Amino acid sequence: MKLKIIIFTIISLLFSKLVTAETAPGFSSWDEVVKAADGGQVNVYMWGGSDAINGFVDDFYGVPLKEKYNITLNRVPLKGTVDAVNQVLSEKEAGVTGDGGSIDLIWINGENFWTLKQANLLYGPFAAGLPNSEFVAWDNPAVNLDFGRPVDGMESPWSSAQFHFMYDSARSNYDDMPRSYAELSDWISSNPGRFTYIRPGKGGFVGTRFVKQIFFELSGGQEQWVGPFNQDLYDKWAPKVWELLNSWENDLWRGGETYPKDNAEMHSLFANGEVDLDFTQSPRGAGPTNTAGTTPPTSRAFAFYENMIGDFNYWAIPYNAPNKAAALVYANLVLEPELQAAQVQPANGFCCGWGISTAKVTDAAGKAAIADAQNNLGDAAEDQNILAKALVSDIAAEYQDLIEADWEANVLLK
Amino acid sequence: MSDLKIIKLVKNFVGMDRPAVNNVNLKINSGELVAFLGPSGCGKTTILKMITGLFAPDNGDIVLDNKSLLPIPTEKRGVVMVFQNYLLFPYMNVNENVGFALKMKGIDKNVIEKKVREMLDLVKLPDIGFRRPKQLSGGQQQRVALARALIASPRLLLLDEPLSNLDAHLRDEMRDLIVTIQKELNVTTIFVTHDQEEAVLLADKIALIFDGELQNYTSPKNYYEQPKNIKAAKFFGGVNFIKSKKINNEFISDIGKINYVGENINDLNDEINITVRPENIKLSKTNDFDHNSFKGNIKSIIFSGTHTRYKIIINNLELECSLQSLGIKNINQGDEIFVHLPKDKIWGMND
Amino acid sequence: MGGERLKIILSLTPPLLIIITLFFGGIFYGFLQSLGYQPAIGKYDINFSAYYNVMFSERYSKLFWTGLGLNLWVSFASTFLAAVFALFGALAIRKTFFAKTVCNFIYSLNLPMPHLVVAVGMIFVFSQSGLLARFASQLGLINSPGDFPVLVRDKYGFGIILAYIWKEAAFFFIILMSVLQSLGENFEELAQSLGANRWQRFRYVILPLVMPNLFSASIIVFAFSFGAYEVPALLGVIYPQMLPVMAFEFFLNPDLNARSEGMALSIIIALIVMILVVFYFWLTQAKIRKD
Amino acid sequence: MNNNLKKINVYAIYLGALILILPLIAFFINAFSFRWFYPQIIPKELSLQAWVRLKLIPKPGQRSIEGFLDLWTSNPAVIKALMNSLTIGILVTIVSIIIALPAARVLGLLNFRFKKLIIFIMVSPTILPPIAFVLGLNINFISLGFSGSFFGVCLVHLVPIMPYVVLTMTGIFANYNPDFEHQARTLGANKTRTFFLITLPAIAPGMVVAALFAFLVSWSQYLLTFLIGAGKVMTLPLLVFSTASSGNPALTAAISIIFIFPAILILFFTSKFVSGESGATSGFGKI
Repeated sequence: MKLKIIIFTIISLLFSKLVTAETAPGFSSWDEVVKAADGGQVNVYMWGGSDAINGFVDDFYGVPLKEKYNITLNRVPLKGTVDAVNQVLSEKEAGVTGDGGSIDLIWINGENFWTLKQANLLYGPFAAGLPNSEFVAWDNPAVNLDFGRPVDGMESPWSSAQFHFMYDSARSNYDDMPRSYAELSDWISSNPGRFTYIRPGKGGFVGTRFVKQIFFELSGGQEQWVGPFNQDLYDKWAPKVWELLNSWENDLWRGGETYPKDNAEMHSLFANGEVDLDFTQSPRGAGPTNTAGTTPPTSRAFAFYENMIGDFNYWAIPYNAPNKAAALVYANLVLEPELQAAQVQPANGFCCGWGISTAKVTDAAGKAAIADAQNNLGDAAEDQNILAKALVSDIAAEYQDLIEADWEANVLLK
Repeated sequence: MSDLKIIKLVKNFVGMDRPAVNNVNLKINSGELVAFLGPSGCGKTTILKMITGLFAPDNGDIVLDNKSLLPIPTEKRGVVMVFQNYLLFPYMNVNENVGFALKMKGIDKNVIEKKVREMLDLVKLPDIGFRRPKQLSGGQQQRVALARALIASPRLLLLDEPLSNLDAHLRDEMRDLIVTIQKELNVTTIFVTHDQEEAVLLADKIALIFDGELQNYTSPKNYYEQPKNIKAAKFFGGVNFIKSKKINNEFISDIGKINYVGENINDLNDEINITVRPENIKLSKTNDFDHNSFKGNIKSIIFSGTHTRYKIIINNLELECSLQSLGIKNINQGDEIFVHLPKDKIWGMND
Repeated sequence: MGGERLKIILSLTPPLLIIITLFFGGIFYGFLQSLGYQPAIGKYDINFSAYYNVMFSERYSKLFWTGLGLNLWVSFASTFLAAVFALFGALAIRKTFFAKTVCNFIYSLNLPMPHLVVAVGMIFVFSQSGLLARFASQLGLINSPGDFPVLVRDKYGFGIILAYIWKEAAFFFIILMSVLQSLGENFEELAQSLGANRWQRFRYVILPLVMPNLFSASIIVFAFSFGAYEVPALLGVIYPQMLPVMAFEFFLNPDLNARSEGMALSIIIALIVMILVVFYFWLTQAKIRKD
Repeated sequence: MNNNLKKINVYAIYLGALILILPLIAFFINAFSFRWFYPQIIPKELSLQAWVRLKLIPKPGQRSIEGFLDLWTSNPAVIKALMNSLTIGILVTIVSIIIALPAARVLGLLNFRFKKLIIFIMVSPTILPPIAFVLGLNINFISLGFSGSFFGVCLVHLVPIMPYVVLTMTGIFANYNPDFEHQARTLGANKTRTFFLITLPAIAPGMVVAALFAFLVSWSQYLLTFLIGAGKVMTLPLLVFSTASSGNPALTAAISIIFIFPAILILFFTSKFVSGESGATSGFGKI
């Protein structure tokens, strides 16, 4: 353990020397950051809807933060990331500046990030100033664009995720699973009452994603959706999507009278046998929830052959964060190759994938940990080739808002 | 006609080591006003509640007009009870309170109204029909409660401590009212009291109850002159008890031989108590009595207005004597005195 | 006399200060914001457009009016049913019997229970895969969870009503028990001896006697269930949605303009509660006076 | 009463009691089981995993006294929230009692103009929904710097508590005879001694009930803590709410059990005050 600390300090020292030009605003060196962070508390505001992720953050980040940096982790669970955005907006409205705010870090991406970035409510650019930034594939558009919007160093990646499905091998066969929305339509009509999807809306971004993918399939592919928001394109396809969703209604769980609000509710319906399909965002498929005991141990994953949205998620620091130094230390810590490997290991319960490019890791310990994680996918995961082939990136944030409002008007309240 | 017979009535309560009511037999004639007298907790209210049907007896029977009451539910017995604290329904005005029983029978409103007015006249409370119970005095509440009980012409009226919550001056008034109404309506009535004076003043007959057992059931006058036992005598103010042995038709006691001519002489056991009321004892400085005259000493003198009480020790026995204060001759503490127990005023009891 | 007055003023000031500044101050500021007056983001105009938006705009009117309907239904139904259950429970339980103390304790158990926990408990017991559904399935009454009636997270608010009954029945129960105990059974015995049967004793004696207490307790319960957030947030569906949940969602919207709508909605909720309570008060007082 | 009817009555009561504690039973099964899914009635896998994940019980193999101590001193989120809830509850209760005492005395013993109006103002927070004032208060608290602070949360908790405490204690003073104090003063006790020897013992039972209720109101508070605490002041209800929406019933049940424990304890100790004829319930009735 001591050796690791020494190696770690040496590495970070080296980096602080190398990237001095790029340190975060307000600090002249990484050393200074670490020193300023010593003895403080870091207030981490993150969506708390998965106890697996909550536990992972407490165990894998809380402990080293305390032991190596003497920083106390205060994880604040949110119902939706928008709560944190709202808090920053309220503070702005009330004129709280400097380090008078309450939030140090927000787990964020997409529209929420865009809202804060546009309103100049973020601290940075800081991402490139983190020593571990060297592992991040900043040249990859999937990383440097967030929902099609430039990141500009105002947030630093944590992990990645890809939408796909779960089924229970005790109840259904892998071979019978639908592989496209067209097949899903048939599956729903031959299994009435056994399917539902998460309501697109607050806390239900997975549901929004599920609906977005319908746009891709009906319009013949995701490519035309990349780039800036296109109202005409949306208007052309939206009615057809609502038509499809409405055609399912009678065969949905509870006749489409209501929908689960978030993935947790969906897992519970699936685990208790109320529905037969579930959504997952984890490259490990059903592994994380199987470990946590929120889905039956016989749960497995499958993906459509096309249009499965994947994305990166990030950490951002508000302009008035009370302890920016500790926030930087935290954002750097999560990019440690060994911790990245840990977040991929099914046994640790975190449901997301790599935030770094594993190819960029050079030290032996990191490489070993990465290799071990990659060999240890578990039997609850979908074939990684199928996932990779189906992978598409997310699209401009405006679509999300529009889909949520229109779904409510055209499907829920229709 | 409503003759009430109480036959071998028994009631036990969980957690009590003796029966609350033990083998009580009683007959009340139609139109009589009977008092159940006894200290609190003696079981008199329990008997009342068994007559109303609020308690079911463990054994025995209650018969009204030769028909057992027991199978009949309370509300159909025609037995009405007036509770000690009147219990006027606070959310109803006087008219509604009095008319309650008729409303329960589903009687026409106009009829009820007329009956209520009659009843309020009877208890001498016209013109207060729209007041609320809170606005009435204690005496008025008692009368409303009485009117409410009488409106349905009950076969039997039960009054639980009807006078105990009233001020002294109201009591006399209320007592007269109860007697007048009872005689006027000729309703068989039982009332419960712990106050022997009240019982004596009101009742035709008194049932004396101790520890759930009926001690004595007779007219008030007899309780003073011919009590059945020491307990009964004590309850009516008896203080003088002389233990005596019957030997060859003579009664021998600590103070000497007693000449006894009471009518129960043949029913008496060998060991009895002889009692005499303080006001029946005569005193004299000289021995001028022809029988039952004993010599003692004055222990104490208490002047209490019209009467003066003397305590006299005769051969270790203490007797109390009450004389009219007027015309007393010079008797002082410690004086030697002759005590006379007139043979027609003494009474022997087996226990 | 002057000293007395000073004493009264000094004693009453601290709690009044808290209530007036924090409570009424909060409502007043919320009202200002609902009118669009938000100096922090440079808005000084005053208008009722937020109220109009919430109640009549195409986007929200359907949500608002269905939500209001749900609110009224849930509050009335849960208040009434909780009072009825508590009344029968209290009437049954006040007579002595075996394990009375234990039952008494269990019937009061939900009083100190936080609403949140009661709501979670309802999910555990009444959901389509909850404890009751499992019993039903073991007994062969249902084949799959879908056959079990939808009692939690349903559009009629049954789950919310159940949670409120669970919780508030205990509140009614404790109040009723204490009233019944202090009244004793004499009034009923008296009425019985005056010829009142079981139903008449309930209707003409017990009910009017406990009514004043039942009435004040039901105002609290009604007002609470009308404006509370936690239970409908956990047990409600996304449509129709109870008004407090809707107001809170508005408030959490990152668009600061939506805040005016949130404030407007919460002021509307407060106003409705006030009107209903006054109306209810007037109605029951009139009834009590008539009786 | 008819005996059969009586029996049916009693069985109905038992059945009611059983239904009432069903949720509680579900909590306990959930908290000590793993993968307790439909249609199992009795869980297949009993487990302490929920408690391990909440860091209240160490992982298997470390369950020694040191293991427990190490774990608990590492300040896990549940214990932190528990301590926060307790501290806020106790602090707020004490403050509210101290503030309410003189006011309740005046309201209970004296008659004066505007008394009804003042009582109406005091009870208004029990009638009007908290959402109506806390949304407006939020911005003010943020600009005053109270938001996200312990102090701010305590302050805002006083609002729903104040009416209960004032009313309960007013009820006590309405049945209180100040002549006892006058008697003590004529016998030579000074003001302080009179308060501690006469007033306090007389109002203590009612005050205890008021205090326990005040504590419970603070203990169960979700919305106010959430908005004013801004996530920085983590209390048990916030934890319960977020766990309840994170979809692990075992964790939710375990936290809920911790959350309701003091509540049940309080009921146990107050049931004799509450069910009897006491000022506390009449205080509620007066609202």
